[in-house]
Amino acid sequence: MDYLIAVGLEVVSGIASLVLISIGLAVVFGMMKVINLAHGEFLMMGGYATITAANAGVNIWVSILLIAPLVVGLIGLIVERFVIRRLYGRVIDTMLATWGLSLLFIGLATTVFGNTTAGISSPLGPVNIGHVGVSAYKFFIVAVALAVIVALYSLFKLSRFGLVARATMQNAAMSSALGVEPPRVYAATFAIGSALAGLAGGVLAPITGVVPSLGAAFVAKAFITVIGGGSTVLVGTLSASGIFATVNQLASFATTPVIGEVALLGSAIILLRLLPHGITGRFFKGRI
Amino acid sequence: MTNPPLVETRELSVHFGGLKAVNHVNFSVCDGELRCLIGPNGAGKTTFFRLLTGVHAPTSGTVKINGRSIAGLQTHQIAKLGVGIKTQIPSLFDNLSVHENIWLSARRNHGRAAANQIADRVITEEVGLGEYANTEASKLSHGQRQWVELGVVLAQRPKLILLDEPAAGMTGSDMEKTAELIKRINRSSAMIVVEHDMEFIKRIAKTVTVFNRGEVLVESDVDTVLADERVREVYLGKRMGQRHDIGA
Amino acid sequence: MSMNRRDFLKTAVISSAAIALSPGVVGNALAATDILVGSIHDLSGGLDAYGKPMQDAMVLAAEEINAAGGLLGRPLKIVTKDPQSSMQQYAQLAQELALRDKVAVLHGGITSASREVIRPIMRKTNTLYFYNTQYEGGVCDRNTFCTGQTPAQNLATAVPDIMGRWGKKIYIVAADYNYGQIVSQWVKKYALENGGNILSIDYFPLDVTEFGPTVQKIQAANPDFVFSALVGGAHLSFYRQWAAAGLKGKIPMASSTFSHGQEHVVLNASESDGILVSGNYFPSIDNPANKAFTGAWAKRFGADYPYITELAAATYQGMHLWAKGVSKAGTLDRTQVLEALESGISFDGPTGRVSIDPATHHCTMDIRLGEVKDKKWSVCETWPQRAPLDTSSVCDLIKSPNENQQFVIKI
Amino acid sequence: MIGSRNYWPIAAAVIAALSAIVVLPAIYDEYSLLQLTIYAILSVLALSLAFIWGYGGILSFGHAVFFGLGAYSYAIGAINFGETTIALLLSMVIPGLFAAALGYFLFYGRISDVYLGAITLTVTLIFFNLASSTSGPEYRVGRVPLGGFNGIPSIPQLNVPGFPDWTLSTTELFALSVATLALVYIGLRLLINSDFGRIVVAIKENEVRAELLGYDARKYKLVTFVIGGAIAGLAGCLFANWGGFTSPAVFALGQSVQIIIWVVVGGVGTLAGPVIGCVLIQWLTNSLASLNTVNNNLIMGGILVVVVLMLPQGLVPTIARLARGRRPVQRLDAATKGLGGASTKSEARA
Repeated sequence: MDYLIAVGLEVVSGIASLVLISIGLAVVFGMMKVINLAHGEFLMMGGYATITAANAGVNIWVSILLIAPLVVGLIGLIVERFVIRRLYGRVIDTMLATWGLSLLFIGLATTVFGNTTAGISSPLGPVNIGHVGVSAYKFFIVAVALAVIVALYSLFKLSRFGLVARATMQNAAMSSALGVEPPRVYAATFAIGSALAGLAGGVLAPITGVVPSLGAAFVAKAFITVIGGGSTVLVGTLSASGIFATVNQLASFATTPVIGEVALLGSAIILLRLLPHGITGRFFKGRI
Repeated sequence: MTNPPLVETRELSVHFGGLKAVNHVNFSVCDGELRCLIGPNGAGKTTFFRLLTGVHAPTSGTVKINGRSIAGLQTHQIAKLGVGIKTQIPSLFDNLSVHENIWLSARRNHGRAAANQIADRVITEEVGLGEYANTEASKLSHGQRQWVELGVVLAQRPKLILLDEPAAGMTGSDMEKTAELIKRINRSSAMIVVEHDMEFIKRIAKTVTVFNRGEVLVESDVDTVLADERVREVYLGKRMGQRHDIGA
Repeated sequence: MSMNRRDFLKTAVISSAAIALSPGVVGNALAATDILVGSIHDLSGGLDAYGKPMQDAMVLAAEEINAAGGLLGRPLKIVTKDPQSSMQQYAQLAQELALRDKVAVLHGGITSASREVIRPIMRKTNTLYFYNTQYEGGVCDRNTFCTGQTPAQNLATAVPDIMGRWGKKIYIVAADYNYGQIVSQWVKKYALENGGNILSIDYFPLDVTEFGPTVQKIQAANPDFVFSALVGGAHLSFYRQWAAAGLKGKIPMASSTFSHGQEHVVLNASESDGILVSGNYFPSIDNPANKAFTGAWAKRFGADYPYITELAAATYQGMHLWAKGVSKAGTLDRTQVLEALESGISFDGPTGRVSIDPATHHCTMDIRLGEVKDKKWSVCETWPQRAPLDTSSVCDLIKSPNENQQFVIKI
Repeated sequence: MIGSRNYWPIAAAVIAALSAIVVLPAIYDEYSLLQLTIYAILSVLALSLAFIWGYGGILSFGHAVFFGLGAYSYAIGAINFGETTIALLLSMVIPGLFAAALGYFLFYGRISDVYLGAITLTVTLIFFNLASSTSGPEYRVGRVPLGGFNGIPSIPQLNVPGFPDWTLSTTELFALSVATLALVYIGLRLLINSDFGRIVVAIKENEVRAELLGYDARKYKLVTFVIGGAIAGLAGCLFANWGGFTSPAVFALGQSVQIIIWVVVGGVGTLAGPVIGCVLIQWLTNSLASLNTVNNNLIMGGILVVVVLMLPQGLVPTIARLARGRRPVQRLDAATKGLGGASTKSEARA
């Protein structure tokens, strides 16, 4: 019984991790139809931001929840200004350019931080469920994922910025006629997506450790989750994460992590064949 | 017995959620006919057109072309039944030349031996774009692009041609030329033309089917239809009241 | 027509330019007196935590030899290549070192995959090859010398010793590749021979970072200790997640790989304290050669150097063994150096005495059990002069000198 | 633009290949020949993607799957059979069959655009994962252990069909690789110039229109995909010959990315471009390996970003445009050439 609860917790925290990993990409793709293949490296940089800050004596929670998203959000702004903005509407070119950025960031991180795995240990100790020990940090991950979803929902559905953003994504000409500056909205949205990636990197840093090549492990999963989720950012990401992470974790328990990984990928292919435009339908810009 | 109609729909309906975009439509067109579909915005004519071309699948009812049901057929299979389709916004191979555009059409339907000859004839004689034969399609004016697409459809030598708003965005002499072209094409193919523009309809139409709220309101020759009170009512009334075109 | 000809010219010019450009752009302007030594280790990409100390060991050894007057009166010059953890680059660079630079010997390769790429190229080009990494054993090739420890050498003594400390129920987690598979089988063999019991063996691809389900599975199995043959940066997460789940103090852990990738440097003390590692080298080994070695290392690369790994020590010894072979042969001629090396050459290095076993071209060496505390290693056991028993069970180069393969040893 | 119907590029390819095969072994040492061989082999791989992406409009993020399948098929066949002719055929047939199955799944499921990208990417990750987890002794095909992460070493060299003992020397492998490159280039050029090729390009231009004309786009895309897959498999076979090994790295995402980079840098929609892109990038990667100062990823990433931003068409089309003096009529000129007819009138008009 204790074991079953522990298994359940692994599944839930697996879903939460996948949501965190994917949500930044989902926001950028869902709102702007930009696929940022440097997303994984944004996570990686979030991880390094957290570790660097924590090692410099900043409180660990501040490093994870504040510094990582801020730093990566800023990097996102710069990337948007100098690369993404020049390529709006050219999906493939954007993918290629961000792929280039991804290599570039890996190279930069290697030059600055070296290739040895950097890490900080998990700031929360274990908790016992019956006789089974689990990391309390897993609860923290679930909490952060929930908080991110609530925050995004409020931001895009309830705030004025959200309204302006959704309107701009759906019809830039119209909203610019209403006095909005679309470039600013794009920049802000991209920065939010980047900050979310940074946050995910910060949150994951204590459990996975950080290497410059860390992003590669995540970007494919995030990409598949976002595409599998379909047009609606929050519902899509949540439902795709739910399916994929459950399949992955249960298969990992039953067999090996490789089979778990393959099961995840296989379920993604089947899902896309059955629902060619993802769980929530074909992508239109600006649906949250 | 006469031949079966070229196009025939029976009790054709398509519903989008609660909206009955096309509702129990019985409709037929025979060889050599030129039929215009009109109706106010949202009347369902474009949706109906898409049912005929297989873009939408009907909720119920059947579409038969040449006596054969098109249920489950892919677009290219419908084309092979002898149907030429021209969509509302000109759909061309933009980076290919006019000749290549039309050649591709002739090649598919008449084999490689005849393709060049047919393409040449269509370009110079039928659509009159001889001097642009080697120009890239993307470099032409809007009207010219419409004619190229007509040429593409013509080169198929189809039994039936479906045209969706062929005169959209045209004025004056361009429209004149298009109307002439359509009449000429009609000598060899039956046609169904969806059109908004009453002026244009008057130039080309013989029989007109009027759609309203997804159903056939009137079907008669053009003068009778234009004189019909109900048609005036839905046209004028709807024009003002309703702004969304559901089908398009 | 002119357009056509231009097209033709364009294609022709581009093709010829491509042909002319590609090779030989970088010429070699080296003094004829230098003896070139090839060094090919991953200095970037996922394995550079392993590769960098090995490369530094090459440099240190060469500088020492040069300071002592060089070899045959000529200075050594290291030609360094970074294959960036790509097998294709390994092949290309090994070809370059052998055919273009015509190095006298090549040291390098970290994974068995890279060794199996390099080895045939070296044999084909008659270039002497030293592989200085702990690996799964079985390579039998007269042109190749393996100076790292192999599983039987290391685990035959370590596994029973660890079982004596902690108990007989073992849970094995290992990297999912050749090395991990074979090491696990050796652990199993020695455990069973000593009355032990293997609860499970779980393999993990080298890029896995999520060990949540595994940690739970191990808890459910409740072993006396966990034996880890995990490898690389990604697997570091295992130790971290293990500690985070509160198992660090509950279930002890032993390993044959921990520390080679500087794991204990990255982990903090509470995550790594008490882990036992069976190996050949720890910087705290108390012998004069090691004191000199660690002193020289600190002087050359700084006192704050993260960690001198076992692979670095093996590389350093590999260089010196080769140098002794050359000195003894009095020439760089491959056959004569081979014969000299097979004559029972040994070197008293930082790990103690290492001697080349002529039959297998592997080394007899000391094996130790180390324990980490506060990121420092103490040696708790030493088993002197262990022979490479696994490889010698399948390979005898004295009888069949033309052997050229990696045997899969029946365990 | 539909390919030109003139045959000068083909003649040039034949002459370049023949002279390379005759002259280069005489003037270069063995190492340089091996280098040239790998450039030629990877260029074949570049051509296969250049064809399906640049002409078929299918951007696969997992093109390396076919390359890897080719390498593994050859390795397994060659070690099992001893004689390599069947293995050589297998290296094209198996990737071709797999391309047919995957292509059927994709195109007949009407999957396109980023969804196609997502699925091909997923497929290559699955192959990578599966191939990496075959290190156990139970994973073997015939008498070949798959070797997991380490892959398959000691793959036999190709032999002349029917003569198992006549294995290819370095020079012969070089000649074979260059000849293959030339033949693949010529074959693809002829194919693009054929009616089939024109239809494939038309479908890339406007799939809906092509379907409305009665072309079954799915079928043409499928055939294109299979041809590309088989050529990539052949490149994989040669690659396994060149290095004598194959490992799961051939399925890695990085390998697929690399192919895309070659094509982007050289120019999508050309055949010569990707070959040049491939040689340039490979040469650069190699040179960087000896430098040890600048990080390779930094340079590669920088190049890709700069090319996408500054030379969105890639090197070859850009250079070609510059060489033609950037006159706007030249696009028309190219259009004219595409039909093999001349129309000076339309030039003057536009």
